[in-house]
Amino acid sequence: MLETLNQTTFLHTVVAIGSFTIFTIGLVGVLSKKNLFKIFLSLSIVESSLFLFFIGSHFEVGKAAPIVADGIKLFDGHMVDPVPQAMILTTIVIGVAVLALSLTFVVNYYRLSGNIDIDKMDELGEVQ
Amino acid sequence: MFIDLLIMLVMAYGFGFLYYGLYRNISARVHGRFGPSLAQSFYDSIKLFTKDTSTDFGWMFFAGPIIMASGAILTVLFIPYFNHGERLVGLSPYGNLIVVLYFMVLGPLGNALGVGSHGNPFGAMGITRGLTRLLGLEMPFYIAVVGLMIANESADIGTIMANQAETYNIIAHPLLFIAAFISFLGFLGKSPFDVVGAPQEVYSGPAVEFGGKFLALALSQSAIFSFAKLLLMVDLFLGGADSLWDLILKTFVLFVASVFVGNVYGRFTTAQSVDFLLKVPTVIAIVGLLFV
Amino acid sequence: MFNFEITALGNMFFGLTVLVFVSLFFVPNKHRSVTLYSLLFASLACIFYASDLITLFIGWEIMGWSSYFLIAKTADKQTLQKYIVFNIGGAFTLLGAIILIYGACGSFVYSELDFSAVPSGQVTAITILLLLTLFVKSGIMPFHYWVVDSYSQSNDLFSAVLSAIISKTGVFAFILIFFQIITVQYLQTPILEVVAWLGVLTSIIATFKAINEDEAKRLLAYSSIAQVGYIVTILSIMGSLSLEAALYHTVIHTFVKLLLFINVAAIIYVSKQHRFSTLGGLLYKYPLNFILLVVGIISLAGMPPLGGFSSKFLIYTALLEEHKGLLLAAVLFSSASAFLYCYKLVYGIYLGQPTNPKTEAYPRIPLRFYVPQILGAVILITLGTIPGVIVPMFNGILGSVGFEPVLYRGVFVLGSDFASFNGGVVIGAFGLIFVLILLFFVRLKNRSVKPKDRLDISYCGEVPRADVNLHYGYGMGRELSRIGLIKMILSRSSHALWQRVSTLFGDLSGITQKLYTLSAQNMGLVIFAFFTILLYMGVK
Amino acid sequence: MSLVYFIAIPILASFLTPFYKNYLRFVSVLVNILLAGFAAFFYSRLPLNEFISLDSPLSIIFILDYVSFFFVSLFIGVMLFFSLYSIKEKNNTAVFVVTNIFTSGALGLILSADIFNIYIFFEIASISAYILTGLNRDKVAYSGAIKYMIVGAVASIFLLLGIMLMYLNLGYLTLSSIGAGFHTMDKGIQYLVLLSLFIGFGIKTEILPLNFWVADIYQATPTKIAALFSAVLSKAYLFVFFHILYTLKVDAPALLFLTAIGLLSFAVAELSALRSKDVKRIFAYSTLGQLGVLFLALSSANVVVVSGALFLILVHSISKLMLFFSLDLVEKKMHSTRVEAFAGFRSAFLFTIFAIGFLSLLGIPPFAGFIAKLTILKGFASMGAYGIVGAILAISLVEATYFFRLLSANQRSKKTAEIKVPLLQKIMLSLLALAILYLGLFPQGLLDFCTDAAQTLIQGVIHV
Repeated sequence: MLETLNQTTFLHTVVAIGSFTIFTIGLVGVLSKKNLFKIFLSLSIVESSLFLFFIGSHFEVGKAAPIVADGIKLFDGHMVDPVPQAMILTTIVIGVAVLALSLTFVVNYYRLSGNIDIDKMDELGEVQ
Repeated sequence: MFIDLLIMLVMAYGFGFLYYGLYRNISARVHGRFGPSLAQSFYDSIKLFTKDTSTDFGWMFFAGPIIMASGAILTVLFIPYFNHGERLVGLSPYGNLIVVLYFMVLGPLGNALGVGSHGNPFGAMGITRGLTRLLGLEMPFYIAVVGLMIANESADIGTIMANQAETYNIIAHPLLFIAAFISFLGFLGKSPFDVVGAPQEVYSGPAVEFGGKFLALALSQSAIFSFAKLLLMVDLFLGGADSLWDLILKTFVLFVASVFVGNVYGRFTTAQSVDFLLKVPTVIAIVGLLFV
Repeated sequence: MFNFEITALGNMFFGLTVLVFVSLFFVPNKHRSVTLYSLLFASLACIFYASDLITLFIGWEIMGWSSYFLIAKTADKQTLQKYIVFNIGGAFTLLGAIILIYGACGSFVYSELDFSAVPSGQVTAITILLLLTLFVKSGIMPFHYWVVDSYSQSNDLFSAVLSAIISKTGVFAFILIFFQIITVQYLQTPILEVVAWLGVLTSIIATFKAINEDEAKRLLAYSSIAQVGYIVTILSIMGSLSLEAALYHTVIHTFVKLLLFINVAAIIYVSKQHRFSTLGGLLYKYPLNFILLVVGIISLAGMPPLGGFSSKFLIYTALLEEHKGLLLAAVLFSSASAFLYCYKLVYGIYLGQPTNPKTEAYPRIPLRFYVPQILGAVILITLGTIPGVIVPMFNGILGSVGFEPVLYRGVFVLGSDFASFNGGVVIGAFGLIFVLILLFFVRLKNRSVKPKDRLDISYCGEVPRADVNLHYGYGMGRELSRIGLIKMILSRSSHALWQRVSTLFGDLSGITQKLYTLSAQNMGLVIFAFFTILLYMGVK
Repeated sequence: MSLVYFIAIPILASFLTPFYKNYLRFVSVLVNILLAGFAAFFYSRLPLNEFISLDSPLSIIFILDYVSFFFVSLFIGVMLFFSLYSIKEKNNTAVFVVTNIFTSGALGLILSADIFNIYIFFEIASISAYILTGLNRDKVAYSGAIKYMIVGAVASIFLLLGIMLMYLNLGYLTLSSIGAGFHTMDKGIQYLVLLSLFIGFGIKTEILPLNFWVADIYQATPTKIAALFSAVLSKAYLFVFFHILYTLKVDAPALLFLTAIGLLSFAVAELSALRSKDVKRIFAYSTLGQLGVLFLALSSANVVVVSGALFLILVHSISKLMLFFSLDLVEKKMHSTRVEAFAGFRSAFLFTIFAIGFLSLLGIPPFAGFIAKLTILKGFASMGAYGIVGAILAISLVEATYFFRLLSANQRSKKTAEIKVPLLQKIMLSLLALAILYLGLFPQGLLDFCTDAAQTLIQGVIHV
């Protein structure tokens, strides 16, 4: 039983299913919520699901984290692939930046219009 | 040459008024009364030329009848009188059927200019009616003529005439003749297409302001012009004339036919006559054209 | 990119252009824009002397938009919209045809185009596209929708250019393309047949519309459509004589329309009136203008003894030679009806009684208006007297496009084996008879009396009241609408058709616009839905 | 000399703003002149690959071949023009801060030859675009920015998905290696990757049906910035998308699908503009339409068509700069971009500029747009794709309708305000107009370069 749980393929499956679930939750949030905050948070959740999937897919049982510490000069077969980790780190940073910016906009928009409902944003569109 | 032209002109003038006199007589007989003597129309014409006064509305009014008369005379001069003839062919070697057809409308246009220049709206109204009717008249006549030209591969009147040595076109192309004859009635100003000049319709029509010498010129040109039209019909459909007697006989037959038809029918309004002309004779002519 | 070649055909059209532009240079006009006129002139040169299709197209487009800006100074928005949609559309079909030709022959240069290996379907497609272009430019129905409004609303100077020159570019392109490039053996006869009938139907319909018009410039515009209709019909016969006839009529029509438009422009300039119902009775005020107009309309109606007859005569002869009886009958019908609008033009402006009390106060017509008119009149009279004089030029063009010249029997005679006439004799005989009758008449003249005033007319035995309208200009041609066939023509209009097309596009636009105002959330929905659909399609 | 300078210099100039806060506008001009100098320096050394840090497949690669050089110099040109044009705007430091980052993002997108860097620059360019949209700091601007951010986030999610799938299956990030190994992947995965890339880039390249947000964003954005979006941003994404596609050597049906989408996009955009009553939105629709044409031309895999498309990219950028900048002047005077406002201004100069811009966009000679359109159509004709030729011409007619409607509206309406164009602006706009005329009359040199560039693009990135 534990053997099965400890297999890489099984873990990958779990990660895939889990991240897909999170993805769906986020997606439903994006498409159904009316509150701008919630929409951006949902987008963040969708993104996170992708991060999870990517990192999870590269995890292999029995390999160490790819951290260059004392005495280790080189990435080799004992470590998991370092590239995804680096990529996700960068992506997370970008994601945070985007989220911060978007929330700033939302706050400013709310201050000016008193509105935070996406359906009531009618500033744009064809003039009649 | 010039003598020829002069003879043609005099003949046209003489026959034109003669036939006009006959027309008045025959119509009178049909109506059950006696007409004037044959010489009466000549007297009228000459008398009007010597009339004391006539109103003059300016130089265009003056020029109008002259253009009209020039058109009529030009038409006569471009139609050959005799078949194969050296004599009395006039200027026809220098022109052709298309030129003649266009000369026939030159007169009415000159008239229109003259009539328009006097300020009488009835005149202009009559002219508009005349031009509208002309539009209807021309259609069947032109199609018939086009048929003849195509059949003879030539637009030369002499050639068309010469080609009828065997069969007259009236027999070879009867439909074309019928169509042409109906519009010919109108060209002569006979019923049922005589609304333009009829005093009851518009107060005297195009000639409303004409009097004295203007009217005289208008009358003379109309006599010359009707003879020219008779001549053209004879040339095109009856094989032309071989001799003077032949010429008189053929024109007379055609003339009598037109008078009798004209006397039987009532009068169309302008719109009706154009409508009729565009429907019945035009269709006949087109059918005839398809047979060519 | 620009390649030019001097050709006989180009010379003729460019010559006409130069004459028209130079004579129009004298006419006073407040909407004169040197830049735009120069551009237009350059573009016309570009069209007439091009030696490849791209140069032709460039000229064509520059002509289109420079005319647009010239019209834009006076025309209203709807007219401009019509103008641009039709002309740009026409130019795009031209471009489409050029691209098709390039795809088929691999070149743009006239002399390198060879259609012998091209499938006939493709040639037909090219032909139809090109015809659409020409139809738009020449105003063949139902693509004439833009013509009348543009002609009548552009300034008086430019109307003359539009009618005299720009409508002829369609004729030029027709000759160039169908006589020289795609030669007749590759063309489909049924298409030519349709073109011929379209041309003549156009002229018939336009003629009746012209008769029904109350505005002088609109009447001339319709007349222009009708005249170009003849040219297109005669060109579609594709014979030597028909080409000569078309060229002849092109020359005549150019000068007739130059004369008439400037004549009307002069009247509009002095009177500020442009409707027949508010004009009239100007004959004795502007006699020279009147005589010039008469010269113009006699030529327009194609009556002997002026130049108009020469070209009409050739048209008829060409049709007769090809035994196109029905076509000729239709041409004759339209030609005969043209008398009515010709008369309306002269009556409405010059004859009858003045409708406007201010007529007496109208200023003199500036002499500069007479330059183009006299040019036109001189040419028309010359071509009536010595109709053969320009035939050598046409023969040169025929030779250059590979046709046998058929005309030329001296300067006085015009015609082929089928029929010919002597212009000198015709005009001489007419003149002589006219003078003789005149002399005879003048002897009688001393017995004429002048009317007392303008109301001294024969009016059912009474004297008309001063306020009665004695000018018949408003009602002229009304009888026609009582005639069944003509009523049908007059009551129909392509306006509804084009209006429907325009509404359709407007509605479509309204629908698609809704898409572009989706909220961000719905946008997200669209994206995910699109993704899912494509995914589903891919999996399948 | 390193290609990194193209990216580093503008971004550094922004980060160092505190040192020269009041003179940033001059610094921006200098930066762009410097970049232009670099471009000139590299011109004789084309094509060029540069590896940074590690070996392939883990290295960061910048690549400057003919086609990326074309885009780099175009973007530098546009940004230089922009900075010179706005050199008198003292109080607008924020614009310069963000536009420098924007430059660096766009140049990075063009130069990067590995997909993760592409993702990063994709985000940098997007973020600067979000900020630029919100720059007006009013309700409308924020509303637009929020909309933009939601849609943009969706786009980056899809792009990330595509990149991750590729890395998961191949273990490479560099474009050349991916191109070599792409077809060894499972068919289903290939499709999924392409689909995610298409959605991710499709949103950014403003392609039907992923472009319904665009008109609103242009409306919210300051008019001059909208010009940058139209001239730079969308073009950068477009280039990268096709760079990747041609490198991956996708099969013909996929390209055909893109062609169809492009055509549809063109049609729907032009149709929508027909009834629009806001000039800025009309320009936005027109941009969408032109992007549709570009999309359909670039997906043809034919050298002539693609070279025409590259020519069109240049012409379109110039025309849209002209139009948006002139519209900005109109907007300042009339306080609105509605058609009525557009109809009411009086200025012969601006009218001429608008007319030239419209005519060029419509592809009417003698302006440069004609050459571009002609080349594209010629290419399609030589491919035998006459249907596309017909469709492009027919839809262009719709385009002509609304452009000329604007012109006649201005010609025939009552004028309410006279616009005096400042000298600097006058010179700059005339320069653009002259450029359009020049390229229309003497296109050969540029066309030759475009042909080289088109060949490079179709070849894709090959490991040298």
